[in-house]
Amino acid sequence: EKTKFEFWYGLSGDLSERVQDACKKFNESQADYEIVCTSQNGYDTTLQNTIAAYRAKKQPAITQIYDAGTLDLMLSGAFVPARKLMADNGYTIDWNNYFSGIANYYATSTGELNSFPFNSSTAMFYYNADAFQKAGIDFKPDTWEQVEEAARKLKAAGYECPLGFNFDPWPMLEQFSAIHNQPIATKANGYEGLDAELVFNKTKFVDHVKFFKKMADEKLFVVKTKQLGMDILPSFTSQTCQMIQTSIADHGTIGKTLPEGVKWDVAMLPVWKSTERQNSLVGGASLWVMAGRPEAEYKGAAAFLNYIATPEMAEWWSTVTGYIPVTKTGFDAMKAGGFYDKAPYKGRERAIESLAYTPTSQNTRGIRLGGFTQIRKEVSTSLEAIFMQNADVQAELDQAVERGNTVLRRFEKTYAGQKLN
Amino acid sequence: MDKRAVFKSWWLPILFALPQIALILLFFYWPAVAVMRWAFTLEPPFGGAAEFVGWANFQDVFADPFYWNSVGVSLIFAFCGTASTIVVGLVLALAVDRQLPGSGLFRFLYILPYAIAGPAAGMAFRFILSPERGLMASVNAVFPDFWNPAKYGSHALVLVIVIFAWKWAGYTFIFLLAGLQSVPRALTEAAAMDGAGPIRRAVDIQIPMLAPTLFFLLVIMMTEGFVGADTFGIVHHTTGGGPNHGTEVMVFRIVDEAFKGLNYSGASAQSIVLIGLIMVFTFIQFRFIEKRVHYK
Amino acid sequence: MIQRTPFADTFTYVLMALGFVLLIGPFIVILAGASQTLQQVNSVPFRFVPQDHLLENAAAAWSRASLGTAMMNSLIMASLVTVGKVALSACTAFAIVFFRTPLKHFFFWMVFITLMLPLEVRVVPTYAVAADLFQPFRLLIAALTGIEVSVEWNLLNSYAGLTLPLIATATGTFLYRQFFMTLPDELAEAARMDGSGPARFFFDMLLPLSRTNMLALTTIMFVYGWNQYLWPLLMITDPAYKTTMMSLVALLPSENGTPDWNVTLAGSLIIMAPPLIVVAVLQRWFIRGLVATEK
Amino acid sequence: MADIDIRAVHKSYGKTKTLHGVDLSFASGEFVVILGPSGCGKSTLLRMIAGLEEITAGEIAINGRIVNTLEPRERGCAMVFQNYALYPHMTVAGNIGYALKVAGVPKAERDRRIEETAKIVGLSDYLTRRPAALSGGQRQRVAMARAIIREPKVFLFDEPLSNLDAKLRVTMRAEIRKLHQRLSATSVFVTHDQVEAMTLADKLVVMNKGHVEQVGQPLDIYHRPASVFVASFIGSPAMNLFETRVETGAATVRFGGAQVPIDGALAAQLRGKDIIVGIRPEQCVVVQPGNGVSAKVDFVEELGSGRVVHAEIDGQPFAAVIGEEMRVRPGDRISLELPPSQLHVFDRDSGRRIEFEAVPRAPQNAAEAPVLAIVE
Amino acid sequence: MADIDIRAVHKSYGKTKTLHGVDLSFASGEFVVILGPSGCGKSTLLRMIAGLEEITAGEIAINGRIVNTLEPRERGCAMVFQNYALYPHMTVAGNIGYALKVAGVPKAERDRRIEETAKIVGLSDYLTRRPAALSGGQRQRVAMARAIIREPKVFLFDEPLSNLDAKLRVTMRAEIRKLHQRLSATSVFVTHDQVEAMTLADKLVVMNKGHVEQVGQPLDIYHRPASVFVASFIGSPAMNLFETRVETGAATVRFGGAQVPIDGALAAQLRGKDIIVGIRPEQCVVVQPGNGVSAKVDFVEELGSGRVVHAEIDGQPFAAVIGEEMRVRPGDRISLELPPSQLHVFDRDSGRRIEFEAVPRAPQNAAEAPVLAIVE
Ligand SMILES: Nc1ncnc2c1ncn2[C@@H]1O[C@H](COP(=O)(O)OP(=O)(O)OP(=O)(O)O)[C@@H](O)[C@H]1O
Ligand SMILES: Nc1ncnc2c1ncn2[C@@H]1O[C@H](COP(=O)(O)OP(=O)(O)OP(=O)(O)O)[C@@H](O)[C@H]1O
Ligand SMILES: O=P(O)(O)OC[C@H](O)CO
Ligand SMILES: [Mg+2]
Ligand SMILES: [Mg+2]
Repeated sequence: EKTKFEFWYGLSGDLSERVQDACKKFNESQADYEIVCTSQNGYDTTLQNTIAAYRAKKQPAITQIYDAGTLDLMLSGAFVPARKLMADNGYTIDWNNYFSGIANYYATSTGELNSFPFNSSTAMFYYNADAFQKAGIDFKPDTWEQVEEAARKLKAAGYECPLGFNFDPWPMLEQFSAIHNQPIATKANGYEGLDAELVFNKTKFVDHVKFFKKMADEKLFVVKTKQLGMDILPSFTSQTCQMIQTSIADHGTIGKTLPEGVKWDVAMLPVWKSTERQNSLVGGASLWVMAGRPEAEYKGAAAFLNYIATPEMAEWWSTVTGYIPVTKTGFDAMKAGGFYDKAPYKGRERAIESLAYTPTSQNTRGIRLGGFTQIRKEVSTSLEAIFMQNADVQAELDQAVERGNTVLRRFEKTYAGQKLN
Repeated sequence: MDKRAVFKSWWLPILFALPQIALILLFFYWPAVAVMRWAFTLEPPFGGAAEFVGWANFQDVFADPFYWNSVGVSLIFAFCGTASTIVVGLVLALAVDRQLPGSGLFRFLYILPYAIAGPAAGMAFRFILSPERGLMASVNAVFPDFWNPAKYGSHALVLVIVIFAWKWAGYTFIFLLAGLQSVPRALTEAAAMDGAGPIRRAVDIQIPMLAPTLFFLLVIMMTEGFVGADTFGIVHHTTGGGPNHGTEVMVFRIVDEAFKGLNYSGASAQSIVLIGLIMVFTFIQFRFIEKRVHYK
Repeated sequence: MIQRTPFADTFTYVLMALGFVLLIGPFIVILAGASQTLQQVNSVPFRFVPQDHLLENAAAAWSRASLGTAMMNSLIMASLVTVGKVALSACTAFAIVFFRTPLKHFFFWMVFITLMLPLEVRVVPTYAVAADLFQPFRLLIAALTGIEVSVEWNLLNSYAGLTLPLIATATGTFLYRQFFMTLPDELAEAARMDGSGPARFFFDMLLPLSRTNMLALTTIMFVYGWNQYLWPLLMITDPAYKTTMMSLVALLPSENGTPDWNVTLAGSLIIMAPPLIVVAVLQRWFIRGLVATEK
Repeated sequence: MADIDIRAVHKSYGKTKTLHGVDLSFASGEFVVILGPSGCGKSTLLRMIAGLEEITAGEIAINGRIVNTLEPRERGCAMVFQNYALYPHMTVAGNIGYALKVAGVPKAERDRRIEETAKIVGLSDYLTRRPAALSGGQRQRVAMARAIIREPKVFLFDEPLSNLDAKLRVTMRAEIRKLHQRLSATSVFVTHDQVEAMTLADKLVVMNKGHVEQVGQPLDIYHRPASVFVASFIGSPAMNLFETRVETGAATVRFGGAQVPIDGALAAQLRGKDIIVGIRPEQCVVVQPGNGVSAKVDFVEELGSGRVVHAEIDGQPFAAVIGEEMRVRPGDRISLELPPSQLHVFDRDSGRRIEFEAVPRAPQNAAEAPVLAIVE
Repeated sequence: MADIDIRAVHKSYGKTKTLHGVDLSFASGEFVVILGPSGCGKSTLLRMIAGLEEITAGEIAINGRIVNTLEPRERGCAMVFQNYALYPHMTVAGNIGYALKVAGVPKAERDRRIEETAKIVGLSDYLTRRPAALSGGQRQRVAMARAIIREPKVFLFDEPLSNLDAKLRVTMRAEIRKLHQRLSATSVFVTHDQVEAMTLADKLVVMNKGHVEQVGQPLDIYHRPASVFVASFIGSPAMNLFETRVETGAATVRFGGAQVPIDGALAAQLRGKDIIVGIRPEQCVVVQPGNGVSAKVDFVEELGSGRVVHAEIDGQPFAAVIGEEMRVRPGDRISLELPPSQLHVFDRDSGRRIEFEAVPRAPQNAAEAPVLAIVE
């Protein structure tokens, strides 16, 4: 009789299928355990369901929590630290093999990993090279000034939507702040204490939003959301919009979805001219092992985590998705194998380049804020108000900060007495 | 409310009522107690020791402009939803009550939307009233942004109210028709003899006679609008509370706050306020409106 | 009545036709959309004429949202809610109406209040209860005896969890109560004179007499059960228990961009069908039930 | 004030025929009572006059004008409904004045007329009340006032008293009569209560199963019922009726072991005919045993003011009203005389009356009119 | 067959008292009718006998056994309800046999008895019908059969005829009476219809406001009502009653411009007392003008079999029954004699009867009993 244990994850659609494949591979690879993998259709619902299930003592053995939920988990006391789990079950892992940029996001101040980096990404800039060519653009959009120029040219060439964007704060606020070395919150984006306060209403981010607003008003940048009928990804793959910023995870999907023969490319997120580019933040999610499961399940969980960390699996995973390899050896192996030179995968190495562009600073290590899901929601609400209802940029961002701080203060109070480690 | 004829056993009623009473205690009162407890503590998302904070959660709730926004949205939703269902139901009931040939078929058809779940209706209407396709596309082609619920909160609110009204108009219709049909025929005949034509009769006799039914529907639909299952389903599935909190009704906000915001305490405080509101409404309705509607 | 009111009659038909367009129009749009091809459904202006692609669209929807399991689960859920509610309500109403016990009014109000607070308002703690059904009892026992019992019963991802909290409200009880109140006192008295005890009266008289009400309640509860949205959404994480309302999300045009509303609409048509059929078929009783709950 | 002509009026609801050709004509100012058992079509007829029911065939004329297609409001009729049909949401004044309001009569004028009318029916003190706060009799009065204020040419009443208790019924009966005298409109009053019909009518119309059975003055109808139906319907206890055949020899019938003579001018023509003979219980006379028809007493009903003997003659039930002084007990045999002048004879096939002498009238001699006899 | 003793029985619903000490005793086999206006507590009393209502104080014994705490089924009573309370979902047979079914009587035996009982009430052909498919009279019979089949010692009837139309009521009245004679159970019959009460009762109990006003034989009660209430409640048209004071000189009262003598043994004692005098309309005699009490005719009601003059005396309404031969018209003045022997006198304070001569009985001389007079 195999020991069954559950794994909940947030990826959906195509990426969900790949997770299922991984699960199947694992189940076939050994005879002792059976992993049951369930998509919860979204990162936020996974966090939500995990919490609900934990309260109900029905939590899965492993759950996939996105970057934004990291601190929520860390303080919950509801998990088994990664290092402990592996040690207890007799696996030796080279914890230093993880890219430090990735590990930092999920590790304690002492560098101890609580969860397993699994599907890591960062935000990238995609553009339609065919359109660029037709509009007579002969440069790569490295800076926002260039993006603007490209947008104008595209518009002039008759493209209705030069750049599509939505209100997702991840690329717009988080990644932008990192690469421009701007803080999102005090206390090193929260790494140094629960009493951190949001500050993004006083950074370059404000100008950035104003710039977007101006572009949007000139119809150079166009809002594309699900509610409006088409999100940015389909807007790019349907060639409605010629530039978008989204996760490297979508690289695979874009390649598969754009019609055969369309030339497109991916670049690091643009920076403002005369800015010193910093490393971007790691995105995606990590795998947490939940406390309170029967001992036998942990053996299986450890086996699974060990399995997917093997170089072969890491390579497979990065191949079939756009996610980057999380270990140095994995990356090196793939690079050596010429993976990044081949057509469909070409360009993905730029994600790692972006992640590793500089050593991490206070502003680029990651974000360690409680209730960050809610804060993201406040930000996107503000962005929505700015772009859809013509609300005042500064006022809206002030409000997002104020409301975000309320969330932080409540979180601080809820976990009063707890220390960040 | 008492029946004269009763049986005397004391244990039998307990036995008969026990299953439901147990369920109600377990799934209604016990959770209600929990709501109370959480409203006065800071409940950590993953559980564990919760700190007593007194009225702080309520203060937070009341200090939050978006909370008041949701109260306003809920009020508009409930009032407009109620008003439109009742008006549509009333007009149709008056029409069908004239019993012209074929009206039976209409009666049969009008109730059908009631069978449809809010979310399913929401999905259908998302298509039907989508700004880029369906009906509104043609209008938008002439007047850009004439209709864009993804952009304008007001449009979105209209959209969810339309869905609500669509689903519930058949329901009020049935009640009002039944009410009309229980108006003694002699009354309308008397009015006819007194010289009143069909419209005059509707206004002078039939509608006033419907007052008890209208009152009942007012209470039911207001409650439904405030806390009904469909209200949440429609909003959640159609607009997700947006754009920019434009359709964030109270129930939606509570669920969102609890499960997305992981703020069980704030959500509980909001629940309690909502419960209080419902009670106040019900009380007002009974106290001030009902008095005027009963003739017998 | 002799009436020469051609104007009023025409006006009435116009109103009824307008009502038809407003209330039934959407069904026609859904049907039309659901039977068109991808190109047709996206053409502007929309064409209201149904085409002949309904079956293929339905099939696509069926597999995309795994409607097979979902329909089955919804059917089970709606049926359980219906049966449970019908049975329990009759029993409770009987206890409330036909006995004069000291607790009667207390029970009555206890049940009545539940009418005002639907699941949506108390969903968070209800979830907690469903997760650990015996918690209150454990607390009670612990408080009374100091003994910590460790029995647990978890209702998440189960049919019991899907249905029990929905059964725990008073709508049905009230329908029955209203009906029982309209029965003449003499009926019970005659039965008593004939030597029948309360239980016998319940089974010999009340149940057969309330057939109409049962059908009404069946309709109402089936629709209610089938259309549940929030509760399963929170409660079910195991796809084996997914209900149709939950598969709606999967039916929305995928984010890869193909606006295949034809499939979406076909799927929603499938999901709408069972309660629609129930209402259409049981309409007569259903209406009677609705109207009876009023007074 | 108007006369009403009803000519060959038929009414069908779908396939069921309710009225089969009714011909009636009511003179201006007459108080007409339509009497008949439940379901005979009284209300239907009344409602056709009012314009509340379509006329399937035939025509109705009010004051010579054919009203078949006129709407109710155009006919100048006012109606008092069985359950009054008061507007429960309006005050008494509102109820009374509604017709004027609809007609656009200015408020001041309206108020004046409301008060006037309320005075007539004695409701002046109740004008601001709602119908719910009135007693049965008062509601009845409001219904009347509502009709009066319109100064209709025709007053229609559909069993307006049947919801009142026995005592109030008597009072209201009197009031309606008085009102009619005062307003002198033509009144058509529908009832199934024969006492009401007898006491109110100038002209009584007896209906049965959609036909008019008899039209005439109440006492005429009482004394000369035109058919078996009318005979049995009017009078309480009901007229005794028995089927028999006239002897071929003498114009007598055998009954209860005796020969009962059928006399009168036409009696001879009846010989050998199948007939139905009727006699009212009040007209039977108890005689010395052996002298008349022999009856076996079943039981006796004491009414206080008199007693009804329920007996059996030839196996058929037979009732007779007797004085209190006679001691009669169940099982007794008594002899009854059936005065030939009081006999009613009907054709057995058609059920129609056979007129065989002038008019069988009330007793004319002093001996039969006892109360006055003492005085004279 | 059982006798019933009701001793000092009280009933309160919460704080409202409904019965204030009722003492009655019914002999075995008696047909007792309880008569009273609506709300006087008739049903309550009946239901207490049946065991459907708790007894607040006092006791009820059936056949000597106190039944206060017995369940209905243990009392051996059967009840026929006003609206019959038939089980609408069962056939006639099912209704009739339900008691036996509950008692566990085997099917064959049950069917036999159902058929037997159905035969008694004439329902044999309807056994498989549902109550909804029966006429009023048939339903009534089912209700009776349901009671009969249990072979009860006591039959209880709660206004079982009030839902029937006038004609059927008369028929069913007779049937109930016959049935009682046949089954010889003790029957208690509640009604507010005085005709029903008079014609059915062996013993009549008149109730008012939770008290027993009078118990006795129907005719006794008619002729010697024990109180103003009984006097006005029994008899139709109702007894004329007027408040007056006995002259201090002669034992007369002034009325309608005349001196009406109050004679009899105790009359002298009444001098100067406030009393209420009553006389039944049937007992008033029209005399030559100037000879008696003067009355102004309001209107006359023709009943066919007689007429009722509604007049006014001293501003109070007054009714008199007169023969048909007199021509009286509204507005006429007539003179009435009020025979002293027919006067009823009541104490004005207590409303109780003052017995001032043996018994004011029905007229005893031939002149006043006209019908028989002819014969003799
Ligand atoms: N709307 C209708 N549809 C079909 N049949 C009808 C309708 N109205 C009346 N009838 C039938 O017509 C017949 C006469 O009805 P009508 O109401 O005139 O009787 P009625 O003499 O007034 O009786 P009642 O004394 O009971 O009021 C009845 O048999 C009745 O069933
Ligand atoms: N269950 C009850 N609770 C309170 N009061 C009651 C109840 N039942 C009867 N009463 C009151 O007791 C009084 C007597 O009622 P009861 O039914 O005995 O009258 P009744 O003489 O049978 O009248 P009716 O002729 O109308 O049937 C009434 O005033 C009634 O309102
Ligand atoms: O789309 P992914 O998986 O790269 O994740 C993006 C963000 O990190 C989510 O918070
Ligand atoms: Mg009628
Ligand atoms: Mg009663």
